[in-house]
Amino acid sequence: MTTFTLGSAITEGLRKAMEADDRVIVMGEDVGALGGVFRVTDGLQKDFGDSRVVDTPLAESGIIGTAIGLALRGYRPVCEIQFDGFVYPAFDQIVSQLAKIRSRSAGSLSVPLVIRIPVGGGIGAVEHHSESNEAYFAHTAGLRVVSCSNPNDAFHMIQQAVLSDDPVVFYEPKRRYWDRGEVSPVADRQLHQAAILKEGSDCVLVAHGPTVATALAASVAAEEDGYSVGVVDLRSISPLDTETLRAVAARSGRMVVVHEASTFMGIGAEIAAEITESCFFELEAPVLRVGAYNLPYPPASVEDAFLPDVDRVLHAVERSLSFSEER
Amino acid sequence: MTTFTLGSAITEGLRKAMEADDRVIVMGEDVGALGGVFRVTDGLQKDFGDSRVVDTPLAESGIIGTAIGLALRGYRPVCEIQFDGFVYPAFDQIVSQLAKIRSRSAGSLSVPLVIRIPVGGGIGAVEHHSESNEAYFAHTAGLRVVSCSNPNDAFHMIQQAVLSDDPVVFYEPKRRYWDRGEVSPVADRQLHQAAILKEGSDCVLVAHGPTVATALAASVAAEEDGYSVGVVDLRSISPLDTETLRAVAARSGRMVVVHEASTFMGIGAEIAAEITESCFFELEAPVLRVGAYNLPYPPASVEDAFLPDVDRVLHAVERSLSFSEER
Amino acid sequence: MSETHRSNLEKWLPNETDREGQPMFQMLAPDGSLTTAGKSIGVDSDLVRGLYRDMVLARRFDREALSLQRQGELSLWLMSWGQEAAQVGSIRALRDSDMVFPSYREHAAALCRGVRPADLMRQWRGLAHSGWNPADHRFHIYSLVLGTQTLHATGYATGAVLEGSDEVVATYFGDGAASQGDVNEAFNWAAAGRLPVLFFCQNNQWAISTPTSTQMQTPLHVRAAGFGLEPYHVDGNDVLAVHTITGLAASRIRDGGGPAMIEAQTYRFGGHSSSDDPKRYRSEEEFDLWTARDPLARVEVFLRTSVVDDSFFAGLELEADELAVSTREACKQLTGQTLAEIFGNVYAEPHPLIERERTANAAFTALVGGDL
Amino acid sequence: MSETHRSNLEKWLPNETDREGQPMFQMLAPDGSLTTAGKSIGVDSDLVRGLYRDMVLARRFDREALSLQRQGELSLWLMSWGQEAAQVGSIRALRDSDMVFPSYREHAAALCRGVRPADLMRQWRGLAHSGWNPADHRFHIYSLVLGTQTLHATGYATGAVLEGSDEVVATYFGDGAASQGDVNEAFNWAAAGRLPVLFFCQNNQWAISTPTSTQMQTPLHVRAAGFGLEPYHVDGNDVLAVHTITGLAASRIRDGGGPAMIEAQTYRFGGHSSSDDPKRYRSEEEFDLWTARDPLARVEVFLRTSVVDDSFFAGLELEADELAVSTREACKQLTGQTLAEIFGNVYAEPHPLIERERTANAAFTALVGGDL
Ligand SMILES: Cc1ncc(C[n+]2csc(CCOP(=O)(O)OP(=O)(O)O)c2C)c(N)n1
Ligand SMILES: Cc1ncc(C[n+]2csc(CCOP(=O)(O)OP(=O)(O)O)c2C)c(N)n1
Ligand SMILES: [Mg+2]
Ligand SMILES: [Mg+2]
Repeated sequence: MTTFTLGSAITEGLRKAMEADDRVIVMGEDVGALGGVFRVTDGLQKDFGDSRVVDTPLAESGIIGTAIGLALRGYRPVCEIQFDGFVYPAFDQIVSQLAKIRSRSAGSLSVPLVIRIPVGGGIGAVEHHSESNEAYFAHTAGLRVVSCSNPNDAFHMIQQAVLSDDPVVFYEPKRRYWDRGEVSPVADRQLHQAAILKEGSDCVLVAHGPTVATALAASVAAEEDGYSVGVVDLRSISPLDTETLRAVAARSGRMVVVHEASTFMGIGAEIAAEITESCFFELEAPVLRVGAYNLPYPPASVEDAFLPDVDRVLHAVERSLSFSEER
Repeated sequence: MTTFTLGSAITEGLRKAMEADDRVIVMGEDVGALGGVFRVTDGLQKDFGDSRVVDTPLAESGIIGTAIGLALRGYRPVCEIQFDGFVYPAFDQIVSQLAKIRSRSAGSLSVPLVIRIPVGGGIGAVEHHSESNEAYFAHTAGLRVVSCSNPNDAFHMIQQAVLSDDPVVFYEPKRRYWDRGEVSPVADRQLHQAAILKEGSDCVLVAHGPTVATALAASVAAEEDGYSVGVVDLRSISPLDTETLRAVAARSGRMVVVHEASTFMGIGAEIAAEITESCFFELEAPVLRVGAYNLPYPPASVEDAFLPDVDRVLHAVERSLSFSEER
Repeated sequence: MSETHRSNLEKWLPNETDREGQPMFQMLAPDGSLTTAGKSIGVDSDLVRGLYRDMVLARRFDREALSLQRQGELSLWLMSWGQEAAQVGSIRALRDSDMVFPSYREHAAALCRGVRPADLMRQWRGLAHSGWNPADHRFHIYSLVLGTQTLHATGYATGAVLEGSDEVVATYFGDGAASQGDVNEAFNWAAAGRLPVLFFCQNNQWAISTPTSTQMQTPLHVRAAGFGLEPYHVDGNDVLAVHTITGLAASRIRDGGGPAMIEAQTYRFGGHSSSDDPKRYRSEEEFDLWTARDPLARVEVFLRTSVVDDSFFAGLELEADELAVSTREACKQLTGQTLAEIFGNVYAEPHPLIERERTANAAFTALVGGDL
Repeated sequence: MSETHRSNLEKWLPNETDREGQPMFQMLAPDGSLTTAGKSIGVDSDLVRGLYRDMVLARRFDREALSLQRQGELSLWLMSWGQEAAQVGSIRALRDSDMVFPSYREHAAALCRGVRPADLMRQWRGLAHSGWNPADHRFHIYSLVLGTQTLHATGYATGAVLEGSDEVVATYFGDGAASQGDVNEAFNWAAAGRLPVLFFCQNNQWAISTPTSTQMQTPLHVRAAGFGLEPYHVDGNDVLAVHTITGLAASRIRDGGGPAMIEAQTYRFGGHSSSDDPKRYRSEEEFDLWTARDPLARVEVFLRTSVVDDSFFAGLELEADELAVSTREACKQLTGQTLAEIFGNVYAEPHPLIERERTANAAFTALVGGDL
């Protein structure tokens, strides 16, 4: 096993995907000579040439719209959106075109296209550079939305995303780009499957992308207080691996969902509604949500208080545990 | 009391708002001589002139972007988006600009702007003309999202929306435009308040816009089967009137949310998560959701089977009731 | 097309002016007489007959579809009435292998590409979101979100360059759509990359109730030139002029001349759609003015006074009648997918939520089939 | 500006050509000598001194801000280094009452509008999303989502027309932003409505690592003309030329001449931001080539060889040093809002969810203040 940072694991995954299929084209703003602002495409243009690693004009709708045209021709474009907050100009091309072409054509056209989005906060960035917008795309039928939390997943999931014949929104947790980890040669699960990172009998934490590390840390802290708290990494936000979620919820009876996006209408709401319906009699407490407050992402100076951290997660776990006591 | 169709009630509400404040400007595609494709602005250009009722170039981002400029100058623009499916080109201007200008300026700038969107299906329309996209905007902090279901609310809510110093996304239920109803001279509640249309001891239905009539019909049908089923009209989707929702959920112990949008990540998920957390011990059954299936809006020939109807609502009510029996 | 032939043609354009005094290209005057350019460039009578036939059949089909809508057989219809020359003249000047990304009113062009009347009506009968497989006709499905298809065409053309193919990728859009960011991004993207895209705007003077004057300050072909697209301005109701210009533009693109934009001046004789009432926003005078420029009438005059005899018209009349009948029958026989089938359209790969809802829907359908 | 004065100026432009041979306007050559146009138009020495002072102070402030970033006092800084003439020359030619919608690099322009150094750094120290109240300076907050502000300016200008005001609404954006749909929609919207908008593009040759040649086929002012905007092309490193052209364009707009677009050729001497390394994508040669066109150097030469004595420079040096010191102090004294306060920024009217979370957050903060 070799170790990679999460960012370089994606670079290597992209390299493998491009070697395996010359219809794979990487495109976006500054992905060529610069290698992207996070250097995720670093070296790819040197190795594959500027017709397969393309610096585009500065227009997100144009990036996705032209990539759709390429995909309709049989290519498999991988588009980079420079920062989460800059995907919105492409929103129509993503939700009305990309997501729908297959169903609009009654299944006769497929658009294998990956949209890579560095996501989330915690890096002290200025406005529009720290957003978590997965809920918009998860609510859009026709898209798949995935989120990687560690180098091994990053390496395999990006390749699985490129191989998928469906459009995939691929989230990369900015503040974890530099996390190191081992990368195994073969993928251990499919793109839409969640991963149980830790079993827990008292409560289970559900997280994705940047908050998985937060959940793991909280779980350790909870152990010191004598609680067994499990951790599930969603990996796929749409579709959700409800089977796995139901199983862990049924076992522990308590669940807390942790994500960076605002809680209101966030993925935590869907999980809570879904799990409550399917595990109503097994739940000892309502599924609780820990997310950002329902404000536009604030200035960096207060982002630590804004984002869910170990303390807020532990607080939610305690609230969850307190329910049955009341009963 | 005079009676109006829902559509003409909005026309009258707009007229009142324009008479009350000459900074109110109506703008959009074909809102002038044509009066809009649904004739909601019919006659307004004749009465207020073409500098206050403006036919714009055909560009949604331009419509919202320039309206923001007008609002920054002290005007109160009311923008019409011709159909739900055509709001996405303006998505960036709405979620990154309109929704955030106030918080970005630490509260020093306000952008009183109303976006009117004819919404939903059931009118046998072609693609992109039947969508329910309230979840995208409800998940966006900085916006208010409201939905009217009857002429009286339409008349008063549009005026309250125009009076609000916050940006408001105002949904108009297409298939109810021609419903007639009485309009009272004064508003009976504030913009963000839900309305309990009917109390119910066995279960309560929560709906908004086009599905309120569906819920009322289902409640009548349920009565014939001997069940007392209440109905709440949300009216405001963001913020939610959780106080009212909690009260009715606690009273009946069972709640079913009905909307036209896909259930996955829809407003029903938020209500289920929120109510389960706050009424965990009062609930006899999980909050259930009845919405569209998680597909892009299908061809009109199958929309009746796609949209939640009385049967599907009753089915959900029965499922809800069946829970406690199991217990 | 040879270099010399091209420059021969080029020296003729523009030779006429439109209502705003904008120079534009014309070969066949509204009265059916050839312009000087028309005379010296010359016309192939077989070609004219073919183009005329295409237009007559397209108009008849369109009229039949509208009457089907009036009788409730179609939920909506967007008429191509009046724009036959712009569509037929352009599509016939392209190779059948050239990919086309239409908007939603290109019925005449679609018919020329062999799209069956039934397939053209499927979407408007509410049975589907599209009617044909683009691969069968090198004609993409209609795009109703204005202007989006121009970016798809631009990306598709990028692929052509990567493969060193000499194809031209054409895309149709309207005067109103030209105000959308996407169309302008496509202009810029294609120009910056010198991609083999042919942008074809049918300027039919109106976007629903909004006149072109509200949309733009300068003629669209002037704007396009500013981006670095090779601009052409043509009488869109003159099928010969449109055919010549499109052939010229396409050959230039094929030879690596970079993207081009053709603005065809035409008119939407009908309402925006079957549910629109144009009387609310435009005058009888304007309608009459454009009727005098009818794209079919002038060709009929030209043909009658020159190359063909009555039997040609009689035969064509008959053919059109048959098309109308078969169109009507085909329309009524159209069937769509069931919701159960539609669950299979959304994703290429397995999707748990879709599977679950497919099952739930089946169970529910069975249930309500019985008693609730 | 009088009609005659205007036409006097107009006959001089364009008088030079840029690297691509595009005609552009210049008054002060890189070597500090006046061009023929410069000579005949003439220069007001007080004005030159004032503009030079603005540029020197702006550059010194920018340099200080960058060093503050290097020392960790700012989290990020986007340098205006090299673009002083484009910004100072343009903003000084507008009336203080003309509203301005900047992008995010317009520090020199902001300083001219009286925005305090501290307020300019607030956002980049991570304390806020903006630094000042636009009403105080007729200078809108920075827009980081590229091009969006051009539509805001266009809408703002619509209001000016409604009120019959003779103000000009100016908006700054970059060569890269010009590829966005929003900017092109704004060009078209302003042109179609003949709105009093002055679009000012600082073409600094780069959009992060992407050269202008990747963004567009034709010069931006050529594209703008295609839309119907009055186009101007100027040496953006010649503060006199920029000032003259902007004055010209503004007076034309004020007199109802319709919107205009100025493309100013300049260069971003630094990286895109404090975290960018331009060596990855551009050459030393290019940097040197533009250093020879430094916007300050040429004015200094001009001033030394003509109007002013050393005391002026000594005094200015002193003033700049003081600005640097006060900037540094002000930066360190900056404070931001607490999260608790930020809950109050989002909505103008009561909002139950905000209230609930504000309370929850307060309770939680109290809690973790103590022991969890
Ligand atoms: C993005 C978008 N906005 C609005 C509409 C609604 N709409 C449908 S057709 C139309 C007018 C289009 O005019 P034009 O582009 O000139 O094409 P034409 O109908 O004249 O052929 C409008 C506003 C749409 N389909 N897409
Ligand atoms: C919509 C959007 N996409 C991407 C970005 C990321 N980004 C920030 S600055 C920049 C380059 C801008 O270049 P230009 O417009 O020439 O302005 P300059 O930085 O040269 O002043 C990019 C791509 C952004 N801010 N907004
Ligand atoms: Mg049109
Ligand atoms: Mg630049």
